[in-house]
Amino acid sequence: MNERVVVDPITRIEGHLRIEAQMEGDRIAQAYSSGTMVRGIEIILRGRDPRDAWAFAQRICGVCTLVHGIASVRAVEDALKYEIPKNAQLIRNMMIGAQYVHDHVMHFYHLHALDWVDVVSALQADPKATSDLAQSISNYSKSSPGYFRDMQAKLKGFVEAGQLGIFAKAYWGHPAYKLPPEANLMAVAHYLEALTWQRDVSKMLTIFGGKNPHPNFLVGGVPCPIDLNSDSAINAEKLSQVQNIITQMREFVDQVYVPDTLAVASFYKDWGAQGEGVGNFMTYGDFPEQGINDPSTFLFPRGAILNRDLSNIHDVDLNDDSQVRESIAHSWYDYSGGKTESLHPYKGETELNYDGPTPPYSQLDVEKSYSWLKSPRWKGHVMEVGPLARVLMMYATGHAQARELVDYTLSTLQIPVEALFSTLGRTAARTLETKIVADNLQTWHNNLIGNIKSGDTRTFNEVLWEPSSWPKKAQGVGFMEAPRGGLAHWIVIENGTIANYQAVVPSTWNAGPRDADGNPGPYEAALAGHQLHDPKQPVEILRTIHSFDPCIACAVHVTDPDGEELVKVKIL
Amino acid sequence: MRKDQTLGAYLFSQGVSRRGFLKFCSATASLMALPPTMVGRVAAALENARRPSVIWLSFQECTGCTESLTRSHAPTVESLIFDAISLDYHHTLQAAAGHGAEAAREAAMEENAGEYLLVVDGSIPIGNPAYSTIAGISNLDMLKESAANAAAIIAVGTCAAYGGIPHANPNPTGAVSVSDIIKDKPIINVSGCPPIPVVITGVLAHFLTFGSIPELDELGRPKAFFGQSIHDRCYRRPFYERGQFAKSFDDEGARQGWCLYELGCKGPTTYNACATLKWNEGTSFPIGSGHGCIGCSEPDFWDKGSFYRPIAAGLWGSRDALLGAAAAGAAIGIGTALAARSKKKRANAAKETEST
Amino acid sequence: MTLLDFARGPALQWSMIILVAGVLWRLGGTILINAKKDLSKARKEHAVADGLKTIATRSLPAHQFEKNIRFQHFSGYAWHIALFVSVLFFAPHILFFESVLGFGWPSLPNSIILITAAIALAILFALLIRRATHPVQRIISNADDYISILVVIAPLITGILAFAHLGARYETLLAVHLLSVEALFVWFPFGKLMHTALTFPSRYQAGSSYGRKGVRA
Amino acid sequence: MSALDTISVRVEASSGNVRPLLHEIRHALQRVADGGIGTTIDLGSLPLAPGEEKRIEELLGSGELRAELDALGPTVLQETRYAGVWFVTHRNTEQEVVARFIEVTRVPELLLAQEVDMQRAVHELEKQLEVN
Repeated sequence: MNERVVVDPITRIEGHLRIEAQMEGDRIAQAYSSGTMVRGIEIILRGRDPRDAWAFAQRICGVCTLVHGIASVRAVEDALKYEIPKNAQLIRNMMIGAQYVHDHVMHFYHLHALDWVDVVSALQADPKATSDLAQSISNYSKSSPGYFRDMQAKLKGFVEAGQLGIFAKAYWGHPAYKLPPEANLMAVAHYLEALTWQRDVSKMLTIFGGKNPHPNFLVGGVPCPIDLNSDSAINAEKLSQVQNIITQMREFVDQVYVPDTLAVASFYKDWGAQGEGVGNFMTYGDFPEQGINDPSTFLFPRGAILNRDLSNIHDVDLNDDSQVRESIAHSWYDYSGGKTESLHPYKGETELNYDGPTPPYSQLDVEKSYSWLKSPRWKGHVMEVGPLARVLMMYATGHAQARELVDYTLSTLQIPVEALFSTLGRTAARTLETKIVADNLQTWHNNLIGNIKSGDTRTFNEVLWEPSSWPKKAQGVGFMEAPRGGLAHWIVIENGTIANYQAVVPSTWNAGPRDADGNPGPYEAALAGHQLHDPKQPVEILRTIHSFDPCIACAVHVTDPDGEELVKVKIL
Repeated sequence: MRKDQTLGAYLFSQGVSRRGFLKFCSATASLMALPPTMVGRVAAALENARRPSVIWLSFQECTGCTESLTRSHAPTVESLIFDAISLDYHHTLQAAAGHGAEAAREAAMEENAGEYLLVVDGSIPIGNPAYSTIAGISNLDMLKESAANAAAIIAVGTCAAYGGIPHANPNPTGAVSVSDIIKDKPIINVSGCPPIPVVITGVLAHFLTFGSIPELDELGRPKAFFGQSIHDRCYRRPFYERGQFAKSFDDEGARQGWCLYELGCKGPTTYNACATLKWNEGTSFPIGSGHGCIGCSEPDFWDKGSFYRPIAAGLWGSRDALLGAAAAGAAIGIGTALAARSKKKRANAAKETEST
Repeated sequence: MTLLDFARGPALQWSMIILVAGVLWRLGGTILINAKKDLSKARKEHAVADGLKTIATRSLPAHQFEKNIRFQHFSGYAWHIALFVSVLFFAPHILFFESVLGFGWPSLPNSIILITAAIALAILFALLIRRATHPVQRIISNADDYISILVVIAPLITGILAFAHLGARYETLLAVHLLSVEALFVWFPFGKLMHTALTFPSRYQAGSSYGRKGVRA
Repeated sequence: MSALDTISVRVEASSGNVRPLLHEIRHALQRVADGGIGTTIDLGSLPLAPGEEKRIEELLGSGELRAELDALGPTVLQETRYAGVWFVTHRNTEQEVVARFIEVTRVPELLLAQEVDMQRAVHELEKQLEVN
């Protein structure tokens, strides 16, 4: 029997993910992705005040800490046909944008970099040569030989002390690490820089939302009022603080994140030919300019791409019963119509049916169910969502900056356009969209100030605040592009309370198990064919999985302890 | 810094002066919410403190607590990791994965038996062990195994401290808190959803400094941070006293920073340090940014009615129940009165018959 | 469930149900019992004015006894006004009424409420002591009087304590305050507190029925 | 942003804690002037409204003496316009404020050379003399 390589826990992600890889020689024949934790937040949401839902939904995930809050208030607003003021729209855009920049940078340096960067090798680096390298790729101010010498000394003291802490038992010295010591030292230095930087830029959410993680939102607008004459509202001082943060974000992205990505990628061009996955991509679109109901004004366009065909963008309709459907053929759930059925979220059913091995276990039975994730499909297709999907969509629809950035990256790295469909392409796309979002933060900020100066300070529309003003029954979908991909929450409101709540999130699209037809999910498809240098040190698996930036608490969130049918909602 | 080296010796070897050390101590005392008069004691304790091994377990969680940890500026997460503690197991931050990660946890437990600090975020499902597993091991088993030789446990976040959102009604997975399972170890509850960054590091600093747990309130939280309610320390309190309340988000009162009590603020029944420490290097806190406190550091705060329902409004259901009761009361009242009258009539009639 | 959750939730709900049902039961009964037709010949056919007049005249001390009852009369007024101001114009109370009635009204600053509550409490104590020590009043007082006073004193004391955060954690004090109010709700329909609802109707009833008989009320 | 700079902030939020703090400082200063011991107030422990910390700083103003200490990040010790009242701001190596104190004392403790440091200095001077 062929060996099964098991990686559990997959660390440096959000949540609990397990990968089992069926080997054929030194190659992965089949990979299986399993989410191993459930909480049941959608069930907890039922019967509650829809205005509270954002706080519950937000706790689906603390890394993408605002996305579920946004999707939730948008779902309620969609159901109630609730208009929000222009300032609220802009502030939400800025908060989402700030989350992108923060999250993507942290992903690159703190969750993904150690797959490519050998911390121990950095000890061998020559600080002077490191400084030369840093200055050759960027004009970032912290690049003197002394700076890198200090950094190296700190690292050395740490390693020599013998207590490696978070760096212990990793795959240091693995031949898959290709960076020269100087590049490693530079990257480790930026790992620490990014930790400081993220603390500063995370304050944008605190200014508008009161805290970070888990800032506050409000159905009908945003909770922070604007009053240039008040200390207790968004005033000139706070707006200038926001401006500083945007400047700080753009500087770091332009001078550190983008150059580092290109520098690291240049040593790993072979990863531009593996880890593709399914070749189908989907976006819901986000960053509205004229309101959420006009996708043509979104910064991130909406659409679906099948089989890498960028010339043909398909329309996506979240309310269409035949488009988004969830399968549970290999998930620990049951449907009244049987395991082979698939359902639209409005009609979703959730019946828990754990038939896996009793813990502690060493291997899952992948012939049966093997994950707490469902398998969402679009018109029956396995779809990849996330930065790569968005960059491809912008590229395909002619977004000038996206085209320019993609072409620049390809030519700098001297790789073909097909290299986008890969582990490397996914990681690079994340960097490129970060730059696009960071640049747009400035635009939204300018627009916000322009709007305030024109005399409009409204941030909240109170007209539908009282539940007594709502229809007896309403339903809606709140969508957004989360940093990890397209996210949507479906809500059904009856008599002022939540009758049903369903979230289909990016990592469910990407990390879900096989469907009824045996089609693997994007993670599983992307891993197939990987060659493992040493099955005991499967750094190759980590590289491709991390390129998706998994968020498993997001992906799994439904359960029912009694095995009762919980969610059965008819379309009104 | 070697394991057996004290923090004082370590800083000294790094060329930090006594003056620098004293600065470090007064900042640390402030961080631990200790009065400035305690700096001397902090200095004496810190000088001899050793770098403890910390094992951080994540169960039914959203990683918000870890994200919060990384936002701490005093001490920063990097100085914590490099100088103050040995973070030997932490899913989100550690380089190793799979077998390597588990090996790191086991090695830390063995080498530091009886001395390591166990930090837990997330609740533990007891409905079915398979509701949450790591490396094929249920959370329950992993907690028990890791707690057995721990010096103390810090339950970070409301989920680990009190069950949190997975525990919210109807608690689909049977989620419980750390203290529901572990009874024989000192447990510090650092609640909040998530806790304030510097409260997490402040409690770690306290353990590092004194090697003991701080004074706790009846809910197991450090009094230094959770001793007073948000309301008591809120800068909007004077508006409450004067009866000036924001009636709606974005009304004139809201813009002027009036009290958010009527918009459902749970500050009066919530104990945390948000109003003084504030969030993200003192940038703001929920009330400072216009939203009422949702009470996230209190047990079962998810199940205390809408976040927008004022505390004074009670938790009883709808007015329909009251209307129903009114109707029933009226019916009973009229019914008994009628009954009494007809009884009286019958009695009178009987009297009349008797007298004739 | 914490004490506060119990006090805000089921205890509040049930006490209000008992209050409403009880009051309606008493009112329904009272109206029906008095609805017996008076067969005697009326000296005056429409005695509405007499009823209203009696409400007014009985609201002032009868001049024959004026000297003797002045203290009681005016302290009674002072205490009732102080109580109603405290109950009706304290912001959290208004939010409570709003949650029941669906509408609210402006509140008074806390400092004023604290003063009125303290006045109400002081007078009520004085009246309680007088009731317990005054030779005549002592004899004519029964358990109902004392219970009725106690269920009113309790919310006043616990309310002031909760307001001042004295003695225990705020949520405990708030819970005890709510529970004391709920005790009042439960007792209300069955004891002398019912005078709140019946005072003016009964004065009217007396006035109009005397008027009908041609007697000066 | 430039246009916004012209707009000044008018309405001041107030926690009601600024006056009591000034009273406390006054009493503490009187004690020190009378030969008693100093007082340190941790600003992080006070509930202050947005902008109030700045207002306190403005109220106290700047005096003659300002000292900067570079140890584990910069610290600024600024004597206020009131002799004996000091504003102390500690920053970490990333320049983030980690603690702020108002010290009421003749000389803040941190300005004094420490015994251990002086011993070390003597040692190093001796070494220096040996070399030359």
